[in-house]
Amino acid sequence: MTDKAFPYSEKVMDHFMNPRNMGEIDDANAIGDVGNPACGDMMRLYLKIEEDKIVDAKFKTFGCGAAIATSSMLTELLKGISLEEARAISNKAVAEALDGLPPVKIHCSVMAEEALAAALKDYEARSGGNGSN
Amino acid sequence: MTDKAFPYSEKVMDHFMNPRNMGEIDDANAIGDVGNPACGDMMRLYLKIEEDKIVDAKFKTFGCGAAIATSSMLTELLKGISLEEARAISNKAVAEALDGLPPVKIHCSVMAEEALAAALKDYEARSGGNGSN
Amino acid sequence: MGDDRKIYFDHQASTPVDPRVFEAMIPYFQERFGNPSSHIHTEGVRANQALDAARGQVAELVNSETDEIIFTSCATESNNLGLRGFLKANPDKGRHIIISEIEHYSILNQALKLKDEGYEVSTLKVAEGGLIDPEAVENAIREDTALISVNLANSEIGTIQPIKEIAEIAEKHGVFFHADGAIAVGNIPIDVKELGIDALTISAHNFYGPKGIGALYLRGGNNISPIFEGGFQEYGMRSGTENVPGIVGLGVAAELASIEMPKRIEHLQKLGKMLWKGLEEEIEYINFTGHPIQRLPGHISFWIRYIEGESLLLMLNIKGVMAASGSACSSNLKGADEEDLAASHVLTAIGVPAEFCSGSLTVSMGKDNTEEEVRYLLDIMPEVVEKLLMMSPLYADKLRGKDPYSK
Amino acid sequence: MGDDRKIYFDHQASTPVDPRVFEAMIPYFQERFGNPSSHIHTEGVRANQALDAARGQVAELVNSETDEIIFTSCATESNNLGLRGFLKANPDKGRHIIISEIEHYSILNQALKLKDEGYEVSTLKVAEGGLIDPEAVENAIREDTALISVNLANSEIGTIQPIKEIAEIAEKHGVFFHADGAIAVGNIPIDVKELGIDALTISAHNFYGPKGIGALYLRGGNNISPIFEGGFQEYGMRSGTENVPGIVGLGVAAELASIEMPKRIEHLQKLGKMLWKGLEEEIEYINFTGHPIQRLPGHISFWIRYIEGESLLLMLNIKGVMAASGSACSSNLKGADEEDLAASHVLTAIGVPAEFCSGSLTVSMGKDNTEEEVRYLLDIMPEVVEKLLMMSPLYADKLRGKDPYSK
Ligand SMILES: Cc1ncc(COP(=O)(O)O)c(C=O)c1O
Ligand SMILES: Cc1ncc(COP(=O)(O)O)c(C=O)c1O
Repeated sequence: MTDKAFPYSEKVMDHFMNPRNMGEIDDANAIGDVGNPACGDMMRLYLKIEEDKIVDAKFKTFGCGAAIATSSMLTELLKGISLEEARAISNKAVAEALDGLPPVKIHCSVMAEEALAAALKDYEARSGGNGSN
Repeated sequence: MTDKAFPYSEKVMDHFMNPRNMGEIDDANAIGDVGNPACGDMMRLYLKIEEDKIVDAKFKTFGCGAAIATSSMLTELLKGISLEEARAISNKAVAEALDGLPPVKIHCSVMAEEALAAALKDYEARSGGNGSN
Repeated sequence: MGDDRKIYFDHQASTPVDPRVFEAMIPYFQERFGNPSSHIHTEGVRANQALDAARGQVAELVNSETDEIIFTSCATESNNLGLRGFLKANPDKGRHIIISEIEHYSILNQALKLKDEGYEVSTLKVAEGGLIDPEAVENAIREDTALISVNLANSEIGTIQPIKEIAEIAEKHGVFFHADGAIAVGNIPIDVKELGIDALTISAHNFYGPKGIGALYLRGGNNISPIFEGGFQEYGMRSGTENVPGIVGLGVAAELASIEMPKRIEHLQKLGKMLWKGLEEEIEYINFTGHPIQRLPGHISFWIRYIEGESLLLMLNIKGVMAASGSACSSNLKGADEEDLAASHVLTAIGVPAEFCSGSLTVSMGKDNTEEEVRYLLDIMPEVVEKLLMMSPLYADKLRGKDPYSK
Repeated sequence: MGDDRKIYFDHQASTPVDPRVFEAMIPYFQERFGNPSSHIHTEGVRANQALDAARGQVAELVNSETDEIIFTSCATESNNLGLRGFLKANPDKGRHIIISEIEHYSILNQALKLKDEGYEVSTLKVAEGGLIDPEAVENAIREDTALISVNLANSEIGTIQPIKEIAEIAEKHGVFFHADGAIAVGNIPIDVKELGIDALTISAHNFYGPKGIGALYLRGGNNISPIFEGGFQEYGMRSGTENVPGIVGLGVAAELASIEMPKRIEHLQKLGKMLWKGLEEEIEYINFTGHPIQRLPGHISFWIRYIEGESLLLMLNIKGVMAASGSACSSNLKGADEEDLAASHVLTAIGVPAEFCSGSLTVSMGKDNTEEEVRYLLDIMPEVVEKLLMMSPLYADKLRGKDPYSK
């Protein structure tokens, strides 16, 4: 039983209305494509990685306000950090950066974490697996 | 299922507030004593009968508003009529004379009819049964 | 019909909505009318916030957690949800329940239904003042006792039960304990943690909140099933679009009660003493009912030998004083059958012989009643009683030396 | 956030209380606050008279007898009383029930519970427009069919069912027929005698009455049991102190609906046509849902390919337009589990593939909405849709020639 649900935090609304890094990266070398519309959410994360550093991050998302906001926040968190730092980013970190999500929307932040994992895996695959720990 | 219940009709309230013929008749020759306080109602009807005619009628009643009003109305109806006419007075007639009673209070008018019957029976008993039909 | 005086002395049946409560409700009818389930738009969110705030206010009044409050439509529903909902969710807890013989019909009639369904019901006797003996509760508990339900205060005779003592026994034996606080919550201090109860019925219209809204406190960790199915509102325990203005009203009524309770109680105890003393002095054949001390403040109940209750009430009403015979909200005479006219189960339970029960009166005062109003009642009582005594065949018998009340 | 415009297009979730309804309710909070069961005093009598008057007004709206109206706390309760109450009172009528697949949760979840208890449930499929085929009802009827329950109009897609035809079949086979009129009564003409139904659910807050009050029409001669026990209010079928102001509000809302319905419908049909036409012209990827003609006036529902419903609603809300995704009052996301986020059962029922259901929108207009408001929505829709299309990976795929919606 919980009492906090909607409305979204102001930060969620801000990222929903003014999503950062919305779009695609033509020369992305890591793409994470997760979710599907039947579940209500689908997220595609584009990363440009240079020398173990994320130099650019963009997204396209089909989903609710929380899905869009977590996508936006995730790309913000990712830009400019190392792969090692990126691997440490959890769904909780994304949710917290947004001042929290309603319980029923936690799965959106989980999707962000999954998109990141998928993108990193894609990068490893492209670069021959030499980026893993 | 019925929708008419309380409030009592104006006539009931009038007879309740200003009961007619309340009291006892010292030389009554017919007394009807019915009901008991456990049922919530008790009525004692006093009649003075002369030559098959009711020359006086009084009552004492322990009971609800409807019980008091039916007692009062009954005595009004009885005063001055013949025994034969009295025998024809039904509980319905008393209720109608009061512009009706709520369904749950119909039993009060039944009690009035019973009190009358008891008084007439008492009269017959006293007069050796020669007053019957 | 004399002057236009109207004195309301029937607060156990219902109370007027406090102007401050009504003020707080107003916006939720025409402006903030959103459905709390419309999470996505402004009006829905506002409605939701109103629910949360009210839940907090009610929780504060009874010292529960916010998420331990479930809104319902009335105390009757809360009582049904508390008992039936618990039994449905816990079929393995046994088929025996314990209630007292002076419960409201929403408990008594449930118990009858449960009996039909194979439950066994122990109905505790009460002492003359209406008190349940905690020891009797302990003696009634069996291996298969699923729950105990007891009214916190009785509307007809005002008696307040030793809830804490009973709760301790229930806890000791691991039995779920529901208290019916319909007319107690908001009128006397109630702290669910301090009392140690599992569930508590709350009724808004009995403490200056609106009709059509009640609540059930349910201690966290307890599991109940809804009594009707739907869209999972109220933590899934009570479906149906929420009565938002009603809930807001309940919340504010709770807040006002939290703040003003000591003052209200002091005032009502004063009025109560004044009325008790006055009646005792002036009405010769009076018998007070309920417990002299463990009773709701401002609640005076009695019967008068030789005269019948409804006729007394009617006369008082004509003189502008509204009171009750027994529990006004306990039964509906409309279309009811004769059985309902039988003596009150509460009065027979406390030992008033059945033949005298129809003389019972309940005068329940509220926070806005005045000493002057009590004085008025004391002024008119003697003549009204005298008038009815004069009509009474029982009194006539007594004057002739055949007193039906002296055996 | 632009201007302060607030346009409410979510009347299927709830409606504002009409000022005239509210006006009529006011006295019953603070002045006429008596308990209708307090038959003996003035305030009780007044409360009772208010109930009688309201019952008459509601009866007039649906053309029933006065004593065929039972007040409840909401449509959810009425639905539960209609089904569960009938089955409880008629255990010999068989263990099979028929509903449709587009019922509200208060019917669907009851059906699930009934299944658990050994009932068999036939769930009728609907056609693309959401219509139930009366012939399918006839085919589903068995020897042991106890009841049929069908929603008169569906809140999510607006479709109005052929109730009269279904009622004739039910009558022919002697089966009890309940219609869930929660969002239909008061908004479209309903005549229970002409339709020939046994029971009808009525919801005040769906036609400019207050929340917290509903009713069940029950044809005379039908026998139902209460779903909770108590003091026998409402002809013994619904216990609990009556929500007098709520009932008064329902009554006046019913009276206003009786009088103003033709005018309201004409107005709403005009707005509905305008919106439908405008959206059709301006939104390229739109798909309307529900029946094009047999639908609630002023109710438009649709989904848009490539974009998701909640994000669309959120953006519209920021621009001051409040609408719904599916049925707002059908489920409570607060504390609900992920399951509730699944595609709407109504949309999948009418053949919208599950993967597209999350794009569904319901715009339900009310009597006080204006053409100007519709025009505003039509003005802002294209840019909002465009913004979401730009964000959508599905749309990006489509532009690349991999359209997920074309098989
Ligand atoms: C068809 C239908 N029935 C019943 C209900 C339940 O109404 P309430 O939540 O007011 O009880 C709704 C709610 O929208 C509905 O659309
Ligand atoms: C102790 C008790 N419980 C429950 C109720 C039922 O309250 P309601 O009729 O408001 O549902 C009453 C009514 O007086 C009561 O006195």
